[in-house]
Amino acid sequence: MRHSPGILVLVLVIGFLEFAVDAGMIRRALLPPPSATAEVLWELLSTGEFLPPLLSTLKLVFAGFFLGSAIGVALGTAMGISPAMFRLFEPLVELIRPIPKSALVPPLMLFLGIDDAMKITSVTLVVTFPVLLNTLQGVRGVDRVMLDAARTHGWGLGHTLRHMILPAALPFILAGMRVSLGLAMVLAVLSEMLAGQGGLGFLILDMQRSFQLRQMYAWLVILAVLGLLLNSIFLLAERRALFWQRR
Amino acid sequence: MAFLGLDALGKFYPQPGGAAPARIMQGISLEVPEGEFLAVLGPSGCGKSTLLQMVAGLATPSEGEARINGRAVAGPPPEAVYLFQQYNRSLLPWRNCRDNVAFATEHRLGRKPARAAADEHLASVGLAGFGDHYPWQLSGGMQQRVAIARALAAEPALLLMDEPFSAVDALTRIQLQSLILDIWARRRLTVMLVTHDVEEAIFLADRIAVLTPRPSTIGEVIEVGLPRPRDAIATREAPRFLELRHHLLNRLLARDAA
Amino acid sequence: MTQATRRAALMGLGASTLATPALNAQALTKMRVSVIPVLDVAPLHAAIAQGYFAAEGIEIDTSTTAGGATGLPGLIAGQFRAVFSNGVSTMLGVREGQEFKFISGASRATQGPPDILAVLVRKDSGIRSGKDLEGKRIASNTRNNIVWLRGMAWVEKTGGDWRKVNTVEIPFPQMADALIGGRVDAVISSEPFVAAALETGQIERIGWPMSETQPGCTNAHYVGMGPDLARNGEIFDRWARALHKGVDWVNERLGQPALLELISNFSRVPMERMRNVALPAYAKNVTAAEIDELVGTMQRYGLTGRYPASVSLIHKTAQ
Amino acid sequence: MRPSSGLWLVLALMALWEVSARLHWVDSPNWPPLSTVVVALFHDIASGELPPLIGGTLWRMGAGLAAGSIAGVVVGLAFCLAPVTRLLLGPAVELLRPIPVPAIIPPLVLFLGLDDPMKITVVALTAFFPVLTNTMQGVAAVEAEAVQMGRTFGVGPLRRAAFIVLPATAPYALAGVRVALGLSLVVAVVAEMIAGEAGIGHYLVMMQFAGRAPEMYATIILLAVLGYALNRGFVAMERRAIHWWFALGRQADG
Repeated sequence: MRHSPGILVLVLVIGFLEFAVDAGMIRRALLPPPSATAEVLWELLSTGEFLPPLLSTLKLVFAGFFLGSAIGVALGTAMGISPAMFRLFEPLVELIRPIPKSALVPPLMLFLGIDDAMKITSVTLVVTFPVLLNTLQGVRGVDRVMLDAARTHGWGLGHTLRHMILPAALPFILAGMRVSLGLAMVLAVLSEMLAGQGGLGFLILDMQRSFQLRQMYAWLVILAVLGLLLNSIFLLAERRALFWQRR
Repeated sequence: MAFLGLDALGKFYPQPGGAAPARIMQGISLEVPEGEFLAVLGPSGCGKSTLLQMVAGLATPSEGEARINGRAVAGPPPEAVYLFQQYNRSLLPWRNCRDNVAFATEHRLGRKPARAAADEHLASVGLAGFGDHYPWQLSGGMQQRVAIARALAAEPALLLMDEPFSAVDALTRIQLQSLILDIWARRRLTVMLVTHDVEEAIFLADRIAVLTPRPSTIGEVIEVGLPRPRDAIATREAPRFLELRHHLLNRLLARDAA
Repeated sequence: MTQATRRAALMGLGASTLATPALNAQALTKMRVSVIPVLDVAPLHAAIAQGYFAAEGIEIDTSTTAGGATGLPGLIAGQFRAVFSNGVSTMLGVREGQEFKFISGASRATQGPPDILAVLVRKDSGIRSGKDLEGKRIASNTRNNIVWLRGMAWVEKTGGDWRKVNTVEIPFPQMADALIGGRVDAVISSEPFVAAALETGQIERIGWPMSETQPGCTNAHYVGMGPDLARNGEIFDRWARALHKGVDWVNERLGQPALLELISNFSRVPMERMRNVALPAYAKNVTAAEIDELVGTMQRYGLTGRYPASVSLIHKTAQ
Repeated sequence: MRPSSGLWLVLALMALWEVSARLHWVDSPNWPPLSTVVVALFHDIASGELPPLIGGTLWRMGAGLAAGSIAGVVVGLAFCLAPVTRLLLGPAVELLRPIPVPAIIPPLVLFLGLDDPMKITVVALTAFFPVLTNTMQGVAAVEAEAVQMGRTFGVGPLRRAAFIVLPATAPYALAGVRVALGLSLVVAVVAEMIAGEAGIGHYLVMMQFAGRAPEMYATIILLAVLGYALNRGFVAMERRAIHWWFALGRQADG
């Protein structure tokens, strides 16, 4: 594989950490030996104990991601093709956009409670804006010549949208969605840390609070692999969707 | 001994899965004496640019070698400068015209002398007073003049040109061709030009090497034999010009059909 | 505010340095202490404000952490010399091999109501006891901490099975909203959030999880690191002397405006609310018995494991 | 700019907030009327309490953003120009990338404590990845002709990297920094909420613990305004720094 030297480096680093902890160069209180973490990890994986928290986090990420992407694309397209819609929503978008979404969690808790509704909403919020802005940019960037061509062919708005504007804006939309996927994970983990009773975010924080560092690192590894997987899947899907864009 | 020598140059790319390597060209041999204007003419896709890049040290030949002044080309040789087809990609958009021209020499001369010389070179291509303009503020033809000025700034003995005028309009192309001939005569440069434009090759060159389609090799070398200085209109109407044009087009189109 | 009082204390010390240059040749010992902006840390702020630390040659630098268990990792990492921490978090660390030692008491439950923890429900809910909470949702700020532990003890004391009560985590400030909005059926809250919740008029208090289950039980302490204590015992002697003077200062002013003002100043809780807030019992020492009781309770409610003998965890400054 | 329909929408929503709190449509100590929030905001700015906190937050954000961005550009250039570095370190970077920042804070606290080093590192880590991704995208988009041009004039590899690749990559890297800017502010505040006596995050925690809802919302408004202003300022800076890019009519976000 292309990455084999890098994986070797990774193995070397882990091996060094193992040695360093063993030799007392790093305090066990800060970092348990990687082998001990691996043991816990194996136990979590082999007993299937990892699955419910993973699914709980995944549910938040997916629900928020798809909801937020849908809202972002819809609103972004509307603002891109209709100046009236743009004028209506632009100030609101500009005002809400820079607010740290994590700071919105308390009011969200007030209106939506502490369960999935609140968590999915905060993930949705954070996903919406990058998708919206990129969609807007993509839709506005559609070549005038193409739009004129559509007009001369007598295409209606729906047809033009489906077969011209959205495909042309797709690279931008997908780029926005890729950014949002990472943010969705952040917010899902954060909202799990702030309230409720499950998910990877909660477990990582809970293990840290109770000084069960091997468990904490094991869950962290699970989270990292989940992120890596989601990102790779998305990249793969993006490449297929944009087959015509390959150089 | 010839100033520029090509010795059985060949290029092929290995194919995946143990298939026979894809041959782009093979057995290209040529001798170019100092001060000659040589045109390499060929249909598109025959590897003209690759050939030029091997001479410029930007690509490595798979077999054979190119020699300049008797030394085999390993990296970009100091005697040669390469003029790109896409001037808008080789000019640096964050530098104004003066600094773009200065880029050719500032690493050797230092920033100040390089900039001072740059203004002169801009003037010599008819762009006096445009030093503070950015390339993207100029027309295509003017941008290519900036690229030419930059090439001249390096004071090359050998100018390698890769379809340098294919991206500008027809009238501008004629003007730039005259400019190049003028510079060539004044500076006693050796020039190697690759082009698919038959008239351009005849109008500019002393000799024309015609490439065959893939795997390319040299099909024939023709002495142009038109008197110099050449005139943008009269030369194009000379019987010898038309005769060559007929011959070359016949050859290229017939091969295209085959 | 703390900044200002600290500076004032320093200036006072500066003046005394000028007066007796030979005596105070060495610089102040700087100590960073992790605190939470809650009522329990009043003695520390009192000792800073009254200049007790400065008089012992110590400059205290407080660092506020949002949760009780965040300070302890900072202690391990060498960021703090002393950390205000709830007993459960400390003992969980001890269980995992951390070299935490109690260097001073901080707060205990009072002998009877009112105390600083409360079980709150909606007025119209009809819930009166732990029995009523079975199958319902109760909120704690964190699971597996002292608030949760005492809450579970209360559930059991009032006839409920703690295993049948679902605990969810909600930050203290959001508890009243969650209760009124019907997201949870009960919350285990702490002062001053209890007073704030009661101000809404829609919430009532049905229990005192600490003083009703174990009057005078242990709550929070100051914790240091074993190796640091072994090397720098003398500094901690001075530190504890000053802190304990602060405890005396606070205990002498229980129920007086001066204390409420002090707390309002460092915690930013509005003065009007402070008048309705219940205070803990401020402690100087830590007893093996109270830690044994805590460990026993922890074992009972699922925080099982091997804990070292309580006596070995109590530094001499807390005895 | 002239008032648009959108401004009216914003004003209407603000009015709805005010009325819903005043008339107790939303009845909660955590839903104060907008006017009291604005009063609290101006009070704490005028009293001199907020300005130094804002300064501290901006400093931490700036330091982390600068460190993370520089690292992102350097690593991005190294990965592209010296592929062996990517071969060696690529997998480690890829494994770190998807870990959400909040999850990385607990172990970081163990190693770096709770002070500025930890906070700035968290911000830097956040800023690193968008800048890295964009830088690599930018290097990939550098015209091959421009680099070859440098070679034909005998310009050495380091000089080519500094004078051709780096400027050509700048628009992409800066677009990455712009994304990182917004994230940095959020993360700086989140990190301040964990521990310490400094910054807007600390103020937010204090006000949460004190049950002072107007001050809490004032912080949110403050952050919105700060984020907006920072973004505006950055865009203005960007327009000057890479004016040629905008003159070419390109956009780097795609």
